[in-house]
Amino acid sequence: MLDKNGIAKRIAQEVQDGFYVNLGIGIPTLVANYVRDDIEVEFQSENGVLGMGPFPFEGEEDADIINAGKQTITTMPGASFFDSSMSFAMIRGKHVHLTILGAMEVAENGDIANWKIPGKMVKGMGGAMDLVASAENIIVAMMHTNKRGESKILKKCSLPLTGVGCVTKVVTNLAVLEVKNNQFYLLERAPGVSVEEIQNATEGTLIVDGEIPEMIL
Amino acid sequence: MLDKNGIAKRIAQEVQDGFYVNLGIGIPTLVANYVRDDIEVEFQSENGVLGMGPFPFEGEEDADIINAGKQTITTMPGASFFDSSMSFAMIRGKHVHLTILGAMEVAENGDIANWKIPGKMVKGMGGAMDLVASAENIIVAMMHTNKRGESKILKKCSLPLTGVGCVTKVVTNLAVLEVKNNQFYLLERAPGVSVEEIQNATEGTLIVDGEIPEMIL
Amino acid sequence: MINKKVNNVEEALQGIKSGMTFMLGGFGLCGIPENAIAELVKLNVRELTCISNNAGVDDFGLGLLLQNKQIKKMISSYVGENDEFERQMLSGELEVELTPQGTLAEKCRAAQAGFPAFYTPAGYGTEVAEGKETREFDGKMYVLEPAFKADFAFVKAWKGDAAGNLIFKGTARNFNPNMCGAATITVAEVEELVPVGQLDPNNVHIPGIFVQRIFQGKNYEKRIEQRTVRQRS
Amino acid sequence: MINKKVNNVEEALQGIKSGMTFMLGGFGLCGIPENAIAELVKLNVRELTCISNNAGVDDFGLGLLLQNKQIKKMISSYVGENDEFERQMLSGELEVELTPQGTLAEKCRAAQAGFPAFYTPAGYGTEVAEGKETREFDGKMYVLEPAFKADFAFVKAWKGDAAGNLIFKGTARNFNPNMCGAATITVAEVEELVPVGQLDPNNVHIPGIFVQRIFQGKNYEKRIEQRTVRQRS
Repeated sequence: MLDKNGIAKRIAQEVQDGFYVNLGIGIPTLVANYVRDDIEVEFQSENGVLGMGPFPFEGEEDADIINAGKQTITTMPGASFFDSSMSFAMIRGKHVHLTILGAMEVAENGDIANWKIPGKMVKGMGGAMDLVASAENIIVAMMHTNKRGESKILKKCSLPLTGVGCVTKVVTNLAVLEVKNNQFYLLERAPGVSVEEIQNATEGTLIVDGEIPEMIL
Repeated sequence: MLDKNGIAKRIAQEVQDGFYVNLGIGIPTLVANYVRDDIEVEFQSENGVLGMGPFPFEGEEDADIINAGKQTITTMPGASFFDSSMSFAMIRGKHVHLTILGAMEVAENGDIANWKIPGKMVKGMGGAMDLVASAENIIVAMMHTNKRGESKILKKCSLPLTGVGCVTKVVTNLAVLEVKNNQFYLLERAPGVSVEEIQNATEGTLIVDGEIPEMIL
Repeated sequence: MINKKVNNVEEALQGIKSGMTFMLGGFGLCGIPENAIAELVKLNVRELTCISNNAGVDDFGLGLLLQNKQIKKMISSYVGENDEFERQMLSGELEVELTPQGTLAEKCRAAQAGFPAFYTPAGYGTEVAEGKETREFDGKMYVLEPAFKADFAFVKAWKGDAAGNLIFKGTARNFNPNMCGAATITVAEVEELVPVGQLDPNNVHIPGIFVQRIFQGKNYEKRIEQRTVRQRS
Repeated sequence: MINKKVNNVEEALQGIKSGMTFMLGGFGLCGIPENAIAELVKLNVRELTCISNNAGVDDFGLGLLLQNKQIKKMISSYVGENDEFERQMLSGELEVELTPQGTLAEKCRAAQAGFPAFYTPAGYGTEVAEGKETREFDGKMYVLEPAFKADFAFVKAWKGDAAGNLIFKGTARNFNPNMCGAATITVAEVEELVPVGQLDPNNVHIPGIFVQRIFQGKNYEKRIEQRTVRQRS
C-alpha cells in the first residue's frame, strides 16, 4: 500500500518530456519532488506563474511569490508571471498538458467531485472546474477509500460534481486505474496489494484483464 | 466655409478636460494640433498606444512606434503600449470618451458609412466598426457635399454601413450639426455660410431652431 | 497626461456607500488592497457584495469586513481557511456565490473589455451551471456566463504613476489587472508611486485609462499564509 | 525549462503545406514576421488562407505572397495601400473577408484562451453581421463571432528566450501577442534571442507556453510606411 509520497512518486512517472503541468493542492504538489531530472517539464500554477521552482531557503520567502496553495515558492530561469485571465487562457486553451488533482470521489464515467460536502464543508472549487473542463489529460491522486473504509471509486458520484466525464487516470494508495468506456481498468497494483483487495475497495465497475503487474517505483 | 484645418479646429473645442480621445485617419488626426493646452487629454491609437505625442524630429523616427495611420509618432510621459486585444478592450469597454472619425455619408438616424464603395473601393473598416459600435460620443469630421456637390448628410445612407444610430455630432466645412430624434439640428454655421446654403447642401431633415450663431474659431 | 492621483485612502474611497458591489484584487492574502480594506472597515459601510477570489483569513484581508459583518454576499472561487466565513455561511447570514476561478477572472475581464457575456466549459454539468444557458460548439458543451457589474474595483499594484499606469509584482498580480476598468470606479493603491515618465511604456501592465484614482499606500503587512521553506543543504 | 529554440527559419517552418491557414502578426508593416514571410515565398506554398490585420504593401510584407499569387483568401480589417491586392480582389482571384479590427484581435485571443465564440457589438446592423447570430444584452445588440482556427501563427517579437518567452517593443506589439497559442503551432522570430534567465519574469508579455518554436531572426528591414516628422524649431 502506498502513502501520499508513494502516490506522488507513481504519478511522477506519467509526466513526460516537454509537458506543462498543473499540480493541485495536497498530494499533487508532492509530484514535483519525484519527476525525473533528465526531462524538461514546467509547472504552472493558476494564480499566475509558469516555471515554478522549489520552496525558498529560509529567510528568502517573498510574500508576492506564492503558488495556488498559497505556499511561498521560487521560480526557475525562464519563468514568467501573468494575470488570472491569462493563466486560465493557458488552461482553457489546452496549453497545459497535464493536470493532477485530488478528489473526494471519482466515478466510472470519469466524473469527479472534490469541492463541496453539502451542509458540512464548502471550500469552493478554486480553479478545479476550469482545469477539469479543459484538460485532456487529467490524473487524480487520492485514497482509494475514506476513513470509514468506504470506496471513493464509484459507479456514480454522490457529492456535487466538479466536472463530468473528464478523469482519464486515477492513482490511489492501492492501484493505478484507467477510466475508459464507463469502467475502471486496473492497470497496476500497489506493492503488496492483491487484486482482490482492490476489487473489495472499488465500488465502480472494475475490469481486471489478465495478469496485473505490481507498480515499479 | 472651413477647410480641413478649420473643421479640426472646431472639433477641438469638443474635447474636454480628462478625455481619452481616439482620432481617426485624415481630418481627425489634425484635431490634436488645436486642443487647448490648459486641459489634460490623452490620445489613444487603436494599434496599441495611449499617450501619443507629436511627430518625431527628423532622424528620430522609430519604425516600431506608429499610429493607426501608420505614421511615425512619439509618446508623452505616462504613455503605454499594449496589444490589439487590450486596445479594443479600451474602446469596447467605453474607456475611450470621444471618437472622432471621417465619413463618406451620415444619415439623420445617426447611421454612418465610411469603409466601402461596392465594386470600386474596398479599403476595409479597420477599427471603425468597433469604435462606432461602442463609443457614446462620436463626432464625424467631413465635407458637407461630395465633389459633384451632392449632399453627404442624408435621410438614409446609400453605401454599406459602418454602424447604426451611433453618430452624435457632425462637423463639416459648412456647419455643426447635432444628430437627435432622427433629425439633424443645426447648431452653428461656418464663418460666412448662410442657413440657406446649409439647407441646400443637406438632404436629411434639417431642424433650424431660432437664430443660428456663427462658429467662433 | 490625465492626473488620477489622490492624496490618501480617504479621498480614494469617496462615494462609497452601503449596499454597493465591490471587486477586490488578490489571491489569498497575496496582492490584496490592504489600505482600501482597512478604510472600508473604518467607514463601516454595510450590506456589501464583494467579488474577490478568496475571503481572507479570520483576522486579515476580507476577514476583517466579515468579522465586522459588513458583507452581505461574497462571490469567490475558494473560501477555505476562514472559520468566521464558514460560520456565517452555514448559518445563512452570509450569501455565497461560488464561481470557478477562471470564470471569475473572465467575468472581470469581460466587464473591462465591454463583453456582455461569454461561453466557458468550466462548470458544465455541475451545480454552477444550474439555471444557466448551455450550448454546444464543435461537440463540446459550454455555459454562458455574464460579465460582472460593480461600483468600485479596489486593486493593489507594486508601482504606479499619477497617470494611473500600473505594474504588478510576481503572483501579487493575479486578479488585479483583470479588475481594472471592470467597475464604474477603479481605485488603485500602490507600494510605490513613481514620477510620471519613470515607468517604461513597454512594461506597463495596466494603462492608466482603466484607473480612476491612484494613491500611495501605507504600512503594507503583506502577510504570508503558508510559509514553506527548504533547508540549506 | 522546455526548449523551443530552433536554429533557423527553415527549421521553424517545417510542416508548412499548401492549403493551410496562417495567422501573421503586425499592423501595417510594423511588427510583421519578416523572416517567416520571406521563407513562405521561398517554399512557394499556395492556396493559403492568411489572417492578418493588413495585407502589406505591393513589394513588402504579405504583398510578397500576393505578388506570387500564393494567397487564396485574406482575413483582414484594412487592405488599402496595396494595388496588387485591390486588383486581385476586384477581379475575383482573391477571396477577402473583412473583419472589424477589434473582432479580428478577439477572434485570435478567443482561440488562444479556449473560448469558442464571443458576442461583440462591432458590425451589428452592417454587412459584417449578415448571416451571423445576433443577440440583445441589456438593450444593446451584439453579433456572435467564432474563434479563429489556424495551422500556424507567425509572430515577431523584440526579445525572446529559448523557453519561448517574448517581449515586444512599442506598437510592434499589436496582434502578435494575441496570435500566440491561437494556432496549432506558433512560430516566433525575434530580433534578439537572449539567454534564458535574462528576461524579467515580471515583464514577459507572452509566456513560452504559447510558443512552440522560436528563432533568432535576420536582416530586419523594418520599413516605415508613413514617415512623418516635425521640424526642429
